[in-house]
Amino acid sequence: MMEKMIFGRFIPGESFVHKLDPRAKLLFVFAFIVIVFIANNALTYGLLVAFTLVVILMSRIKPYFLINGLKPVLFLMIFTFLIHILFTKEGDLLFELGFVKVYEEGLRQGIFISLRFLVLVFMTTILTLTTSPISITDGLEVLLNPLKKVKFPVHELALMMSIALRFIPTLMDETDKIMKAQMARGSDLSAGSLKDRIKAVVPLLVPLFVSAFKRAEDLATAMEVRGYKGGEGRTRYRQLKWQLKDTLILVFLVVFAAGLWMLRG
Amino acid sequence: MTTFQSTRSKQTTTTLDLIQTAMMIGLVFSATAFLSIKLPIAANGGLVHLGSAMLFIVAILFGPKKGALAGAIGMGLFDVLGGWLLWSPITLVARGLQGYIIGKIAHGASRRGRHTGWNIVGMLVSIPVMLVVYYIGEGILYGLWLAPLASIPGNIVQNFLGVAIAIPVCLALRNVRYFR
Amino acid sequence: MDIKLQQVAYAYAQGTPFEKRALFDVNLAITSGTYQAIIGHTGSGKSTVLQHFNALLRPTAGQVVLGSRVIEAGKKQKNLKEVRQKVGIVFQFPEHQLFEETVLKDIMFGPMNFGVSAEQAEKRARELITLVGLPDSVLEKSPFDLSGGQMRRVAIAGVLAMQPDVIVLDEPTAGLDPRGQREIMDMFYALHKERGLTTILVTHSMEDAARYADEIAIMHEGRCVLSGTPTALFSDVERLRQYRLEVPRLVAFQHKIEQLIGQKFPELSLTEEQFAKQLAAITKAGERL
Amino acid sequence: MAEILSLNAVSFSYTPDEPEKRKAVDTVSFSIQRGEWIAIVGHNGSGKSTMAKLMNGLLVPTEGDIRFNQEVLTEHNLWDVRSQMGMVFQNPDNQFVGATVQDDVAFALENNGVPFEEMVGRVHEALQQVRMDGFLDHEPHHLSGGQKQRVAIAGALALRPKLLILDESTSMLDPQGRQEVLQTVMQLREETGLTVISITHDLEEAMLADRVLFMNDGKKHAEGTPEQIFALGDELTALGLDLPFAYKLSRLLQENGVALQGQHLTEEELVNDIWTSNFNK
Ligand SMILES: Nc1ncnc2c1ncn2[C@@H]1O[C@H](COP(=O)(O)OP(=O)(O)OP(=O)(O)O)[C@@H](O)[C@H]1O
Ligand SMILES: Nc1ncnc2c1ncn2[C@@H]1O[C@H](COP(=O)(O)OP(=O)(O)OP(=O)(O)O)[C@@H](O)[C@H]1O
Ligand SMILES: [Mg+2]
Ligand SMILES: [Mg+2]
Repeated sequence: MMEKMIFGRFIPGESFVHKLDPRAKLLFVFAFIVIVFIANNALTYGLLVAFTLVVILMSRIKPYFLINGLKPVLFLMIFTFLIHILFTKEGDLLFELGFVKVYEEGLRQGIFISLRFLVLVFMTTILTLTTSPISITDGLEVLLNPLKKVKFPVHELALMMSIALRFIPTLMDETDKIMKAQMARGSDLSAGSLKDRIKAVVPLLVPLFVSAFKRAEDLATAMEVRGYKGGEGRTRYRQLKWQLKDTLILVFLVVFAAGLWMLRG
Repeated sequence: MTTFQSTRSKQTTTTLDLIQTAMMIGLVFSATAFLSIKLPIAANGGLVHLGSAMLFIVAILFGPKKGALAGAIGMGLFDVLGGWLLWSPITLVARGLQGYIIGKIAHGASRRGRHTGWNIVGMLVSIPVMLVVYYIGEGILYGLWLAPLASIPGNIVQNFLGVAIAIPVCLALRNVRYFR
Repeated sequence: MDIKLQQVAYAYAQGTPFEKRALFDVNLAITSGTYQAIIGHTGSGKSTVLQHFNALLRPTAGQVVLGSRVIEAGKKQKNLKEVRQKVGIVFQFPEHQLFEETVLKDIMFGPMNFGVSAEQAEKRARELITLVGLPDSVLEKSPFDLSGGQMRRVAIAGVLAMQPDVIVLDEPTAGLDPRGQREIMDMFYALHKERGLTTILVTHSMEDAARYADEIAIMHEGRCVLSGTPTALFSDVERLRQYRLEVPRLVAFQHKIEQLIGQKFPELSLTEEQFAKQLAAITKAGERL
Repeated sequence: MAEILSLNAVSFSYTPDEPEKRKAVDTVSFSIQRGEWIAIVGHNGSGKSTMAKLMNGLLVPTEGDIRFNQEVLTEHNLWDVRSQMGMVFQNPDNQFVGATVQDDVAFALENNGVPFEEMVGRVHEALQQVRMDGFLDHEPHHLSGGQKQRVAIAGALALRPKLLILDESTSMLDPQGRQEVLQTVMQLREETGLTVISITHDLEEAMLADRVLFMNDGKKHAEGTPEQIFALGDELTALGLDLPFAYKLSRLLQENGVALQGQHLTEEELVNDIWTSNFNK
């Protein structure tokens, strides 16, 4: 039940964005994060917002999920907005409410920064909504591959990540079971004083560690039996396919960035 | 026969190390994403996740390397998948450092995490480091040096709760065959 | 303590897009002192039902009556501890709940959570360790130093130590060797007989259900579709098939013999002993003719 | 028939520095022929899993040696031997490596450097053999225990092993899951002549074997056909096992004065004897 909530962020689909290569999507998002900082006037921010809207439309993600993704950062956005309004004291004084003085520049900055935040959050959310965790891991592994030259353990890192992802639902089930077993023995994480609650964590975490540890032993054994002896000489079953459209969207992003650069104030 | 034994066990240990680290990443992730306890005080709406606690325990039990990896990847992955991708680089550094520092201190001078006093020192030293990294990271992200202050109280509460939980859990785990 | 489920429905993750309905309109009454078996195909909702017996799950519709407590859908419940002390649950692979430094402390954990004094709890632990068939010397050991079968027994002792009126068992013998399985099942049966403990057994083993239970309930796709005495239930082979269950091997064997000799046994055999006696009687009667 | 695997006076101790402690495996010898189905039975802790781990070099014997295809198992041929020996363990969750069914089946192939094009074919073939080819993209937590175990078998089959070891692979499954797995293995054996070693507590499963090894406290207590082993009767119960259904019943019948010719291991035999000795006179 809980498991589905995290992986629930990924919503399988057939849209253009879903079908892009994860490497392309990752590069796109990383580049976008940098490009966002080019914008500095109404026109360029407007373009950013329009661009994001187009991507949202192409991903065919229901707005419900995007808004949901926004929830956790909403508070932060409002907070930064207010801080800008309250503490930037440049430009014309727009209005005054008791000791609160709002200046034109403050309002401008507040709006811009909030917009910047908004497009960043939307864009990154779209990435996680349209790409399965395991594809993200695959994409990262291949993108990091050049680092193998400097002895960076890319294969090991990717394997660790994919195994962690594979076992998260299992560990969650386990947590749920242990929690219930201890609750049936009268210990409860959600009742009593703070001290009681902290004490109730011990009967939960100790068995959880023990079981995770046993699972690790079993799994390592099973892997070795199946011939796992490190990353060397291994072939890959999961293949990523780079297509023309992957190149095209990256090219388009570069053009877009150049455009922004020319239009910035 | 002896060489057989040694080569075999070498591969076994590397594989096992890898998988153990993966499991610990999974545990840190899960604790961050799903395990929380409600505090009577109102910081963070009262609900505090147990990710830090889990990270502390892993670092104390397994030392700096696994501690750093579990912290950095476990919590970084949570950011990536949980809609906080923008924060993930900060988390990666902050939590990685935290795991490393705790592991280093808890495992220094062949203490192997068995010295509660030093374990506490490790955790306490790691907290300001984490706070500073988050402060700087969020400052850059928000383009402001005032806004990131907002996350400090929540982080402090979460870290101290982590300490309060890690101490008894590590004491209990010391008796378990696998961790002796 | 009587237990009654009335039109109980349960949905996991209710109110989220991942809602999963596991129980629909379950009605079940368990009288105090009964040995009740619950059988059903995998995924039929057995484990979900049993978590309602001590309010680990609360129904999303309908009500659960536990002795004098009524747990109703949508109502806030206070002080569930009192219920939980009266109904002990032995989960599948209960050894996963061990965490204390010593076996003794682990057995004492449950009772002490319910306000039993340390002396009293220790006394219970010492009694129970013998009951579950382990030597006293394990009390001072770390539970993690025991073998799998021993850990299972310690965990069971930990549940019994709460001195519940009702004990709920979710496949308590999975993974044990045949002797271990028999010993554990016989121990629960003896407790049921000697102390009048209401016993609820969730099992995939038709043999155990036939051998021990007074009453059997069948779960199928989230509903309790049938309940009755073992004899009544296992007489209807076709009906069981419908729920993807088989009759116990012995029952099938009796049917086979009955067909072969063209004569019905006076009753359905639930134990091998019973079968042997009946067949002996039939052959003797045959000789006299 | 040619020998595929043998243990020669093999001993193993988890605590070699404490010689007074019982060895987990104590001077065990036996030999398995190609195409045989061997069951290993014995109480909890009798050393069955330890023996399985010795067979593919996860543990190294403290005494004695192990031969695969008549060659002593050493560090040099270890990985080669492993690629010819599939192994499926007890807990379905703890041996699923891949993110999806097909990834998991491919895992051993990847480790052995099989090229991509060939992998695809082999993964599909192996999944067909265990009838899981409709589940290519399913994730492990959406599979039943029996399905996971069949995927694990497919994972072993993908390498086309000569020998399959099942270490209590059905003991955590419900009756249906158990049936699925056993049927899969029986069918495989018929089709491919695979050698099978199945470690089990389930006597009905042991009855399927050509030969049974009966372990007790790390020692080989007895070895023989299922008939021979189950004829040991009370010795089995005394050492933690059970008696087969027909055997138990025929004994009880005789105790109750039903005329029978002797002991019976299978239901058919018992039915026939009941009929001929009592009703068909
Ligand atoms: N935590 C959970 N979240 C969501 N769905 C669940 C959860 N636990 C069980 N279910 C679902 O509820 C249904 C009933 O499950 P339950 O575990 O009660 O079955 P069961 O009869 O005990 O099966 P088994 O014989 O395999 O133990 C199943 O469809 C299952 O997938
Ligand atoms: N990793 C280990 N370290 C120390 N002792 C062990 C270890 N694994 C097993 N043993 C011991 O070795 C003996 C044989 O264990 P093994 O697991 O081989 O038995 P088994 O026959 O497979 O039992 P089961 O039926 O419970 O699976 C037991 O006494 C056990 O306690
Ligand atoms: Mg169940
Ligand atoms: Mg074993």
